[in-house]
Amino acid sequence: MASVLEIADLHKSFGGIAAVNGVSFTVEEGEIVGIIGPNGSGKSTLFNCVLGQLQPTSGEVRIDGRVTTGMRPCDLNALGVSRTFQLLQVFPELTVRDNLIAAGQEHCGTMFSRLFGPRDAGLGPVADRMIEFFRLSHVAGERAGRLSYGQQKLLDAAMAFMGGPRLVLLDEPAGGVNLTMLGDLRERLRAINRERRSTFVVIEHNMDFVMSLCTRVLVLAEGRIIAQGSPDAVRNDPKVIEAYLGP
Amino acid sequence: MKYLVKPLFAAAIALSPISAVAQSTVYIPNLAELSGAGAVSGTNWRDGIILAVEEINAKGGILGRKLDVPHVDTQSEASIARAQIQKMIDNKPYVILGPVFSGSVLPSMELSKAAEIPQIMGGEAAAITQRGNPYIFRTAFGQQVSMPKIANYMRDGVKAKSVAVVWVNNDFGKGGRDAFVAEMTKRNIKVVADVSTESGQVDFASDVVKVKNSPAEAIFVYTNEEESARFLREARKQGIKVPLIGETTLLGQKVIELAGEAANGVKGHVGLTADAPVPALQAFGEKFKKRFGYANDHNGIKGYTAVYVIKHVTEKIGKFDSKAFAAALHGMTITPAQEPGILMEATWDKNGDIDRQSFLGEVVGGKQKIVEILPKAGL
Amino acid sequence: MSAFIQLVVSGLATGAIYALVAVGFALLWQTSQTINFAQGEFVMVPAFFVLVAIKYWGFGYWPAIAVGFAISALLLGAAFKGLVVEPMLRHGVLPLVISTVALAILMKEAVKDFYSSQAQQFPAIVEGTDLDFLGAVVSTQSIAVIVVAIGAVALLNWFLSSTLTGRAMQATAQNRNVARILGIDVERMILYTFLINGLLTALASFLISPIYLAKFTNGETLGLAAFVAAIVGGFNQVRGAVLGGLILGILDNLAAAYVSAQYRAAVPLVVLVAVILWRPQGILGRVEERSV
Amino acid sequence: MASAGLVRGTLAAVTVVVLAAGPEFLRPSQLYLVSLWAVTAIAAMGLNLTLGYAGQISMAQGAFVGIGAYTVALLMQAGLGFFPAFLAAGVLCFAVGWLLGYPALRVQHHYLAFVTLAFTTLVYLLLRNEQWLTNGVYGISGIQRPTALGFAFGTAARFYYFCLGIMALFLGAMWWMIRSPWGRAFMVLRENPVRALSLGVDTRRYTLLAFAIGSAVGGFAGGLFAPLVQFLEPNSFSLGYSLSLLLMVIVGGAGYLFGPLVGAAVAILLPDFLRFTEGYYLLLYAAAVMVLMAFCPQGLIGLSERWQANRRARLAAGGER
Repeated sequence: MASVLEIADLHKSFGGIAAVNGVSFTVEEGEIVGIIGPNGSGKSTLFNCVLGQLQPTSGEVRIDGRVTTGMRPCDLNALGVSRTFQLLQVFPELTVRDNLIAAGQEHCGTMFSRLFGPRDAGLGPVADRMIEFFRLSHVAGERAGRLSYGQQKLLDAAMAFMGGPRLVLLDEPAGGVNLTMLGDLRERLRAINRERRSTFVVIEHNMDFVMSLCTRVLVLAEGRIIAQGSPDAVRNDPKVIEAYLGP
Repeated sequence: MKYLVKPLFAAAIALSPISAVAQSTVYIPNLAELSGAGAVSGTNWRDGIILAVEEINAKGGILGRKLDVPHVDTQSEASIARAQIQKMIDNKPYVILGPVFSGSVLPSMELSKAAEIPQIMGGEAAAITQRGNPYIFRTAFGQQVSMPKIANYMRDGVKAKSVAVVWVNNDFGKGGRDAFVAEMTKRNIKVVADVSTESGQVDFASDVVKVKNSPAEAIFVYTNEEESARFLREARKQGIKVPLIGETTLLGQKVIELAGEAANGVKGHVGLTADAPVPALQAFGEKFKKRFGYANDHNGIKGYTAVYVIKHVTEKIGKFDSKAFAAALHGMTITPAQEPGILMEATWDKNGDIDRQSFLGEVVGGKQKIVEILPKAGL
Repeated sequence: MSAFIQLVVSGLATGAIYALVAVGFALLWQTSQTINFAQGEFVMVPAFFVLVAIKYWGFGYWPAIAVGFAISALLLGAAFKGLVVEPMLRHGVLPLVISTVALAILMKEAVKDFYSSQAQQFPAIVEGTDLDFLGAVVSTQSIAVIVVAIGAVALLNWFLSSTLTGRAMQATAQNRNVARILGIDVERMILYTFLINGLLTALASFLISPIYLAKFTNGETLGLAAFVAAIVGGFNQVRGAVLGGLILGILDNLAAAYVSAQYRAAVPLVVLVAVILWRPQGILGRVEERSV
Repeated sequence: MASAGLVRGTLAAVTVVVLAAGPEFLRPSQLYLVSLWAVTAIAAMGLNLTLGYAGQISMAQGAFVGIGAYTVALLMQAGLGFFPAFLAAGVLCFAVGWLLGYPALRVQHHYLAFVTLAFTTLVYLLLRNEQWLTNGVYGISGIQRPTALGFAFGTAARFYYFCLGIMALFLGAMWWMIRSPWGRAFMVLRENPVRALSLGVDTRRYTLLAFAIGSAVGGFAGGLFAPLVQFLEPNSFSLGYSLSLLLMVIVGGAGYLFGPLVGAAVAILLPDFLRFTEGYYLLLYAAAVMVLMAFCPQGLIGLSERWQANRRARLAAGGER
C-alpha cells in the first residue's frame, strides 16, 4: 500500500531565490511527523506547495499514491487532506458551531443536496461531538471572533478535523497558546490520531510540544532536509544544532 | 423592521383624509427639470411660470381664485417624473404644467390622460402628439414642425447640397437628428457626416475633426446648451469655415454667453426668442431679466405663456373644468389682443400641436439678431 | 494626417488634466489605501471656490486663485483626511468607498443647490490664441494646460525623490511600519499627501474650467477618467499615472474619431478591464507582494 | 430578554398588517411608491447576497435590473406572457452574472469594483445605442401589467399586492438559502476565502454562484420594474442607479436579511415623508450616509443591534447592582 504522503524532489523558488530546494520524504499512515527548522527555512512554503496554495517550481506530491501536484486546495481537501494555518484562520462572524459545520459541509452530499437538504448538511451531531471533544461547549453559540485566542486556536484545529481527513497538516498549532491549553491540544491531537488513524504533519517551534507529540521529526534548513529521525536522535544531531545556532 | 413601520404609520396619520383643496385657490402643479441634465431648461421654464403666476395673482387670479403652483423636480429622470406626476394627480390638479424633457413627458402623459387632466408641457419630441392623447398640449414646435423649417432654410437660405449633423445622444438630440435626416432626404440633400456626441461631453476635438474632414457645406448642431458652447469653441479653434446652423438652442442666450466670440456667425431657426422684433417678447425679456437677474431663453417664454393659456381658456369656458379645458383648447387660436400674456398669436390643433410665427436668426457681435420672420406653418 | 495630429494634440491636453487627477488619486491610494470616488468632484469644486471669491468677495483673478488653492488644501486636503478618511480607516476599504461615493453626491448637490445648476464661464490664465502645429490647430490655452500640468508633475516628482520630506513620504507609502521605525512622522506625511492631492485637483480645476466651463456635473466624467488612467498606468507609480492619463486622453479622441462615437465611452473601459485582468499592476506598476 | 423577540414579532406582524391594509389608506401615488420600494428592495436583496453575504463588491446591480426590465418588456412585446418573460429575465441575468463573476476570480476589492463599474457603463451604452433592439433613447412604453389565472393586476392596488407578494417570496427564499449550507459557504467566502478553500469550499464555484444568483435576483426585480413603471429608458439604468443600490445595501446593513428592505425604504419611502427637505434630500442623505459609515459601517440594522446590545448590557449591569 502506498504511503499517505510522498514528496519527491520538491522545488519552489521566488524570483530566483529557492525557498524549498529539493525536499523528498514520505509519511506513513498513522504517523505524527514534526517539521522543525529556523525561521525562513521553507517550512510554510513547503506546506503551501503540498496543499495547492502555491504551485511548486518542480517536483511531485503524491497522496495515497496519487499525484496531486498543482491541484486546488479544495480538491485536495476532498481527497481527505486538511490543514491549519500559521496565523489564526477562523470565520469570526460565524458561531463556533457554524464554523465547524462550514468546515465539514462540503464533504456531505452534492451541491444540489446541500441546497435542498438539511440546513446543517447533517453535520449537527458531528459538530456537537467535536465541540465537546475540544471542550468548547460553553461557547458553542458565540461568534468565533469573540473567543479568546487559545479558544480560537482550538477551534481552528477542530475545524481541520471536521471533514474526517486522512492527513492533516498543522502549521504551528501551539503558537501563542498558554500552557494549560497546550496540554489539552496535545492530548486531543493524540486522541484523534489514536482513534481515527489520522496522519499528522506538524510544523512547530515549540520543541517540547514537538518532541512530546511526534513520532518522527524532520529538520529543514535553507530549503533542504538536513536531518530526520526520532525526536531524541534529532535533538542531539550536531547539524541541527548548527542550523539553529549558526556556524 | 421598525424603520419601515414608523413612516407608514406617519403616512396613515398625516395623509388619510385629503382636505378638499381650498376654494380660494386653484391647484396647478409644475413638474420640471430643476436638477440633472435638464436643469438649465427646467429652471428657465419654472421662472417663466413664476413670473406669470405672480402677475396673474397680483391682479386677483383667474375667475377670482389665486393660482397655487408648486414646483416639483424630476431630477431630469423619467421614473421620478412619473412618480411625481402620480403624486400631483392624487391632489386633483386643474391643469399640470411641464415637464420640459420629452423623455419625462412620454411616461408621465399616460397618467394625466388616464386622470383626464390637461398637461401643458415643453417637450419637443415628435412622438408626444402622435399618440392621440387629447390631454397633452405643446408650448413650442414639435420636432416634426421645426425640422422642416430648418430643412427649408438649408435648401433655400444656405443652399447646401451636403450637410453634417452633430447631435447629442439623448432623446432630444436623437429625435431631432432623426427628423432632420428624414427632411434632408426629402430635399435631396446629402448627410455626409452623422456625429453622435455625449451629454456632458467636454472635449469635442474628434467631433470637429470629423465634420471638418467631411465635404459638408453646412453643419447642423443639435445639442444641449453647454455642449453647444463647447462645440462652437472647438469648431472656431479648428477653423471651421462652413456655416454652423442651429435650431433655437444654438442661438440661445446661454450658448452665446458660454461660447463667447465663438458663437458669432451662427445661424438658424429660432422658435421663440426674447430678441425677436416683437415688442411683447422684448418687453417680456426685460421683465424676466429684472425679476431673475439673467436673460431668459425660449423655455422661459414657454413657461410664461403656458400659464396665460390656462388663464385665457378658463376665462373663456367660465369654470374650472379640466375636461372642458382640454376640449376648448383644441383648435383654439389665442391672439395677444385677446390675451396680452400669450405674447404671440398661437393656434393649437386637435393633437395639441402649437403653430405660430417663428424666426430666422443669426448671432452678431455676441447678440442674437432676427433676420426674418417665418409665417405660421398652417397645420 | 493633420487630423490625426489634431486628435493627438487635443488628446494630450485633456490627458494632461487626467494625469494630474490620476496622480493625486494614486498618491492617496499609496499612502492611505483611500479609493476616492469623489476625485472627479474634487476637480469640479475648486473652480466654484474661485468663482465665489470673484463674484461675492470681489477678489481679482490671482487673489481668487490663491484663495481657491487655500480652500482646496484645507477642505479637500486636511478636512477630507480628518473628517472622512480617518474615522473610516479602521473599518476597511468598503465603507470608505461608500463614504466617498456619498461625498461625491454631497459635493454635486451642494454646488447645485448653493451656487448654480448652470454651466459657468471661468476666467483663463492666458488669452486663447490659436497656433498652427504641423497642420493642426493648437490653442495657447491647451499648450498652457500641458506645460503647467507636466511642470506640476515634474515638480512633484522632484519633491518626492529629492527632498527629505518627499523621500519620507515615499517611505511612508511603501511601508508605513518601517517608516515609523525609521522615525518618520507618518501621520504628517499622510497629511502632506492629502494636501498635495487637494492642490493637484485644484490646479486641474483651474486649468480645465476655462476651456470646459464650470458645472456641477463635470466631475462625473473626470473622476472615472482618473480611475482608469491610474489603473491603466499603474496604481503605485506617479509615472504610471501620468502615462495612463496621457494614453487615455489620446485614446478617447482616437476612439471617437475612428472606432465609434456612440461607443466612445466604452473604449477606455474595455482597456481598463483588459489591464485589470491581464496586468493588474498597470503598465508601469510594480507587482504588489501578496502573502498567502 | 424574552421581550426583545416579542417586540420584534409584534413589529413584524404590525408591518404585515399595515402593508396589507395599504390600499385602504394610501393614495395611488403612495401605492406606487411602496410598490417601487418592494421592487427596489428585491434588487438590493440580490446585491446583498453578492456583497453582504459573499463579500464580492459589485457596482453592476443596476445594470442587471436594466437587463431584466428590458428582457421582460421586449419579450412581452414579442407576444410572450408576463410569467415566461419574467422567468427568462432571471435566467438571462443568472447567465450574465455568472460570466461577470469570472473577473472576481482574478481580482478583488477596488479592482473588482472597477470591472463591474465598467460593465454597468457598457450595458448602458448597449441599451442606448442598439436601437433596433431596445428602441434606444426613445425608450419602451406601454408595458402591460401581468394577468395571472385570469386575474389582472392592472390597477395600482392590485399591482401593489403583486409586488409585495413577490418581494415576500424572494425574502423567504433568501432567508431559506442563507440558512442552507450554500449560505454558510457564501459567508465563509466573505470571511476568509483562503481558509474556506483549504476546507474544501470550492470558492471559485461559490463566487460565480454568488454573482449569478445575486444578478438573477436583480433581473427578477427588473422584470417587475418594467410593468410597474411601464416605461423604460436607458438612463434609468446608468451607473448612478447601481451606485444608489449599493448605498441602499450598505445603509440598511450588508449581510443582514432585512438590510436591503431598510436601505430601500430610506432611499425611496423616506423622501416622501420628509417633504420639507424637498430639493435638499439628496444632500442630507449623502451627509447622513457619511456619518453612518464613520460610526457604524454595519448600517442601520447594525446600529439598532448595537443599541439593543448596549441596552441589554446596561440592564444587566443595573440588575447586578
